[in-house]
Amino acid sequence: MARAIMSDIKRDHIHKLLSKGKRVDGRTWDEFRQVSIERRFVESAEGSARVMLGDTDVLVGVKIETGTPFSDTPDRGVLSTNAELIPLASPNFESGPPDEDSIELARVVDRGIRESEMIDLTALCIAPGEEVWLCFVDMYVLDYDGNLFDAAFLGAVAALKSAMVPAAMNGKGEDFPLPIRNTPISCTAVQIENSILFDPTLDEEKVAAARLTVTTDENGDIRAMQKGLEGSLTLEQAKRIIETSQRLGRDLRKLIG
Amino acid sequence: MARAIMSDIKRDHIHKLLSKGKRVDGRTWDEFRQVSIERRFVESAEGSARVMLGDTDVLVGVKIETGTPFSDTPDRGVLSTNAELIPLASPNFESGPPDEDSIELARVVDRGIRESEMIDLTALCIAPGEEVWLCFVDMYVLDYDGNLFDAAFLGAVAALKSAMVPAAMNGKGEDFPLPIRNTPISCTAVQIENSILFDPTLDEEKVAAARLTVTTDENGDIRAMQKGLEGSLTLEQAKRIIETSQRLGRDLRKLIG
Amino acid sequence: MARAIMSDIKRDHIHKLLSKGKRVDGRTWDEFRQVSIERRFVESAEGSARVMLGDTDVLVGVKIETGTPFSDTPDRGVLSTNAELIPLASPNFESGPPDEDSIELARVVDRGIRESEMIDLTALCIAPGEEVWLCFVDMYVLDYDGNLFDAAFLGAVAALKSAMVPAAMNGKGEDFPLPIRNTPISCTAVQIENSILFDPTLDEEKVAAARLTVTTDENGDIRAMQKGLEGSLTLEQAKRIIETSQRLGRDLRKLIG
Amino acid sequence: MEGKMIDENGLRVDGRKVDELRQIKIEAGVLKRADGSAYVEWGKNKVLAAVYGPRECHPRHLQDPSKALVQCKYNMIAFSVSDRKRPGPDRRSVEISKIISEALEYVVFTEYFPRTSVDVYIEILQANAGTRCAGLTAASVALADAGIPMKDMIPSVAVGKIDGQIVLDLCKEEDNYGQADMPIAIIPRTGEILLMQMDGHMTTDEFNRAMEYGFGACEKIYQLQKDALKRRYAVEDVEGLEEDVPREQQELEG
Amino acid sequence: MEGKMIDENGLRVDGRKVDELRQIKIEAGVLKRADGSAYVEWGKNKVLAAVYGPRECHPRHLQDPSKALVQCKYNMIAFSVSDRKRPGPDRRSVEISKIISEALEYVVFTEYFPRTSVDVYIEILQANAGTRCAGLTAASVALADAGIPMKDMIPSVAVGKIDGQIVLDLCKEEDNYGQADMPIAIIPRTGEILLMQMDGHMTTDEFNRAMEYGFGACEKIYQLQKDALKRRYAVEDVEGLEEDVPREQQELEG
Amino acid sequence: MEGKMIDENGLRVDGRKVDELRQIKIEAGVLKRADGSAYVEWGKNKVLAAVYGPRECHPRHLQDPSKALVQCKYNMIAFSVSDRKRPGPDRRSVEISKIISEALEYVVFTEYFPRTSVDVYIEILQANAGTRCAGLTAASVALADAGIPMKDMIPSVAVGKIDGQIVLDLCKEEDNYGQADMPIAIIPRTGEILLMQMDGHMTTDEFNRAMEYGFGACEKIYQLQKDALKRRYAVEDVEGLEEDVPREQQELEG
Repeated sequence: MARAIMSDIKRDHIHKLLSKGKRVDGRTWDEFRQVSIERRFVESAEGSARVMLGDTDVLVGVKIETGTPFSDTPDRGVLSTNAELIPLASPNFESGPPDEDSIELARVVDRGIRESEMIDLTALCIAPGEEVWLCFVDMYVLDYDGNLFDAAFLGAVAALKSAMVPAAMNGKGEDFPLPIRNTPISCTAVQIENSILFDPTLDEEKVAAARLTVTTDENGDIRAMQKGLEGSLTLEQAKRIIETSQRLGRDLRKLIG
Repeated sequence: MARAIMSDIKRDHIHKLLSKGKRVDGRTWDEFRQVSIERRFVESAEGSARVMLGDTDVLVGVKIETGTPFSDTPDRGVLSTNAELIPLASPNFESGPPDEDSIELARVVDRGIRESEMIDLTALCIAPGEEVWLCFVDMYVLDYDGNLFDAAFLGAVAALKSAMVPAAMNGKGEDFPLPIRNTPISCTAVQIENSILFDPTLDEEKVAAARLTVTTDENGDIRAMQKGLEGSLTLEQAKRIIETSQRLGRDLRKLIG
Repeated sequence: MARAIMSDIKRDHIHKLLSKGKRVDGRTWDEFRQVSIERRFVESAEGSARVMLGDTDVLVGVKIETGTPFSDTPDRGVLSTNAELIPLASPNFESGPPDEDSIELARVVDRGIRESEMIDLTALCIAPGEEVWLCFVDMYVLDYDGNLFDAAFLGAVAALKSAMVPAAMNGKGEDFPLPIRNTPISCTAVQIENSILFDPTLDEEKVAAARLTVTTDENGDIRAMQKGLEGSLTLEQAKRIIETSQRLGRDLRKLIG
Repeated sequence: MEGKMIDENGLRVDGRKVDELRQIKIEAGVLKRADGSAYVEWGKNKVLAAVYGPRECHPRHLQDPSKALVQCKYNMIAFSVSDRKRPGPDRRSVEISKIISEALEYVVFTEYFPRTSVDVYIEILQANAGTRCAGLTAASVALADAGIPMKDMIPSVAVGKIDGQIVLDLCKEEDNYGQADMPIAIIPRTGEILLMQMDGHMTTDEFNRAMEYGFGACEKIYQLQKDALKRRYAVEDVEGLEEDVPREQQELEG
Repeated sequence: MEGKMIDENGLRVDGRKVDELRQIKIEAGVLKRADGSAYVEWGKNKVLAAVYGPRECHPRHLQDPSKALVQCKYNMIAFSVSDRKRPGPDRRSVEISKIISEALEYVVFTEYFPRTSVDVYIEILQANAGTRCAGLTAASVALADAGIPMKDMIPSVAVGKIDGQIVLDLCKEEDNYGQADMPIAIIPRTGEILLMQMDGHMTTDEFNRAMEYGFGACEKIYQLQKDALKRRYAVEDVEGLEEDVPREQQELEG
Repeated sequence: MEGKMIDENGLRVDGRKVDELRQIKIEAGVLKRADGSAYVEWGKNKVLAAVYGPRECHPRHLQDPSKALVQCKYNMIAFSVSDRKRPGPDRRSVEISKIISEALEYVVFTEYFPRTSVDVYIEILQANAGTRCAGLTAASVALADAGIPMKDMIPSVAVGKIDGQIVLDLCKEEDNYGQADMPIAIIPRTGEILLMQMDGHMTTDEFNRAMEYGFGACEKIYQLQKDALKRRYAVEDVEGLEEDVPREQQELEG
């Protein structure tokens, strides 16, 4: 996706405020927007959550089916993560197969979940090498006002934590919750003229030079990172983002419960 | 497909005649063009028919193979209907995967056949849940002069009625005709400045506001309908089209035999 | 692919030399460029060869896996040939699925290998109707300076002759070389203003009227031919190309060993 | 299942009468980025519609120099149905997108905006029979919310047949065992039919009854559409100043 | 099957001699919408060809400012072969389309129509070996029927080898057990070869014999092509007035 | 595999120390057709990079009137890995192409060439862990070889964790059992980080150690990049006259 264009006036406005240490919406540099999470929004999904991060609105659903495992992990369930930047959510999103932006989003969320070992995939094996539970996480952006990474990640984690494995319907005993071992949280910051801003709005993203997403686990350890955009970060900036993510992650984790 | 453009002169000509209750080719409002049906045109198909409706020319073939049933209908054969608006047939048809016009055509024909229960799909089961007969109806438009819906439907019905299930070749006993229970007929009319015209030519379609296809069974009951185009129909117009379709359907059914 | 455009000056230069019986790089009409073959260039392939024909550079790899045979040849292994004209190799190659040029290239190479019965596919059957060896030949053009057909064919033949069937890894006994019965060679010539030139460079291809590729076996018999481009050949020209290909094939075969 | 879907009191599996609609909730202006939007809950259906435009038409060869194109994309999200649906359009959604586009094109004053496109996106978040009608109903409200000049809004509803009886607005459980399904969309003021499909088995009398039910229901749905818009405007009046800020910001973006 | 395909009298499975063509029927001007068309029955092959153009070339970046493009699409319909073929181009049809396009480009005076495209569509309705030759033969007639200025028509035929013998125009049964197949297309007047492919096993002598058979057969096919055009024009003379009406109507459409 | 990847002497499966790079060989200017190119052997990785441009940007709607686009395509060839990879981009290569494009865009003076595209192709001929870093390292050299004005070259390397220890430049065998992998790319002169990804499990201390190793290694790789370019120019000086001939020919092609 070509990055959306922004008027010079607006750009100058953001820069001018930043030079005074301020953000357009009055937040501090390390402050997230209002977060709301509505679990089980969609009944047809085994788990779901709708997350609002300010005006960014993401709906995540989890579908769980039986299927065959990958041949190199015969005793583990399968996690599959997909993101859809549907054109309903932004004038800059287009119809069609996932583009590089939705692929990056899906893969960054996927790595955060997978590398934190959030789900005990071994508990999703039914018959080794033959039948396992397949777990599809589909993330739909409904309204786009910046920081999709964190909104989608919160939605995915909340949806997974709300999900029941439909064992009864499949003749596999009683339904049970997805086996969750960890609650990872991702925090994303951007660098704009050497200022660091967490949870950027769309306008802030448009003027940002570099982006860093840091996913941490309950111990505060790093489980995944992704630097993005065409600009650079210094090592000090990276370290500051990591430390702040560890701190902010603790607060966000409480919201997920 | 963007609808083909037509010159104002020609459009005016059609409108002027219509205001006098006449059509360009001299037919009455409820009169079909000359219909010709050539069965078994293609030997490599299990059934086939080439239908000319005036200058509209459609070739339909039926291929029948063994395969697995859908999991929710383990004891029924499978019917699959596809339409190809190949660029040979019109300067406005383009190469490539089925567009919305060919998909609509295929689905309307499919519903007419399926909802009238024309084929006894239960008689196409070989081994429940394991092996059934798959029945592919492929409709190719060879020359396009309007009213593809009825030409394709006539072709599909004639081709299905001519089809033999290739049991011997598949080691399943003797060949037998496809089990047919009903002969549905579709009739299509367009509304042009509140006139109703059946079996529209391409020129009539170009100036039409709305289109209605009504598929009826041997009792005259309605089995499928599809309203199309960007214009409207009154309830009275709809009723008149339905009643006329029931009447015309009886005549067309005789051609199929 | 639209054929690349060439300046009139350069075109005239080639034509002028040709009228004196000369080629731009000083070769005779039936002389190949320097050929170099580097076998086993890629360790991750079961067989591979990198072929330089002058500045044309083609890398061919052979992957061998177990799989199911085609239903009409239950006791034979499967050969699958694919060519990729990757955009790294030429400003005129584009990303995306194989276009008509790469499909023609792959199919001409495939026919030469298949029709010469180079590989004993019956020796690649593991369990008739159930499991056979699948042999994928992938040809990547790395630098394009004309005559891809012969460079790719040489690469494919050399790669196949270097390939080991990975039986041990698949629990099917000891590894063994691909069963080779024949060493076919293809020779390609172009016609430019009624001159015949073998192994054309890219510049020569750009001004060529017609192209003929002749694949011969160890007896000098013809196993495959493909005429290309929008121009014509006389019967005499065709015969001369065939005879010369038989002769040149003997020399090239020695390089393959 | 014959005879089981309507009980001795004439009530259906969810307690409704034969000519009774499911509960319908319509909300206009629910999205920030879209030029217009609406959310519809219709029984267990959850549907979101958004409108962008009139805006430049892509691809350009589709541009019509005499009018705007109305291009609707109807889509079911992956987890809106019991078996996960692979993302991307299937043949069913292509057909539905086409007939909804045609219906909407009739009411939009397309000649006001030549060469442009009015893009309508319908996302089915949760599906429970009747999604195309809920989607078209939502799309009309979203168009109005976007301020697109139009003749009128289009309410839509399906009429079906179960246990040999004509029945309004089938829910999923009924639809699974239904004998006919007929989605329609009309302009209540003029009685014009803009969308009509049918599959199943109906006599002429049954068709007439079905149209009676359908026309009556569309009147009610139309009222709900208008109410949603009124509530939206009322809110705007109250919160006018606050709401204006983001609007101005959007203009700055050019 | 060695030795079974040609009997003691030198006759083939369908009774033909080794250098005998199957029955060929060519009809020009068989479609109404196309600018030119032809239908060919060749043994059990049934082939339809249509020509549109010269017309605007799409996509535009393919336009050649110095000449027209000749773009042929060869296609087998789904039920033209014993196992249903999935619609859409496969690798075989892409290759055949390319070599037929190249052959046709040679005879069309493309420099008369810069920036345009001459689109040729070949549909194989029923396939029985030799479809590319039948298709190219039909396409030539369709181009002439469309009034496209061209050097000459191109007849095409395949020569094969069965039971160790060179044999003209293999039918499907022969092709299944054939030892070689060589489709060619030539201009009989000049002897120029425009299409030539071969796969199988031939000695140089066999190749020479095959070319003899092929050149001879192309002369005959060329005559059939000319006859088809003559019949077409003869019909037009008689029915001239009637035929003119739709032509005028087409012009009215702009 | 815990505890088996590093032996009692602190040596790894291939005998390297924890902060030791694999053998790296860089060659510039290895392809004739490309405007710039480089070949990198990095342990058992074999990587080719080519640059075309600045040239007209396709599709045109992507053109930026203020600068050039840097469009990188990273691709693994079918037989570069142990299981054959189907040709064509997969999700992994789309993501890698994106982040490499972003890194390269930072160093190219894109504002010098508005509306154009600088196309970078990275082909992984043989893969053995760390291919994106080897690819980006090669791409920088290819850009320089193409004479594209740029701020600096970008060396890249991955740092990982095995047996609980931070380790530089994992090979495939280590990667299969690794506990973390962190590819980075920096500008050594300024210390700016242009690419950074991580997956696995690292404490903050481990991250700091990893960055130390990574920054140190990038210095060395940067030196190899510069050496490769120097060798390339040195060769050009000697063989200058010969080399000039094909260059002139290329110009003639327009």
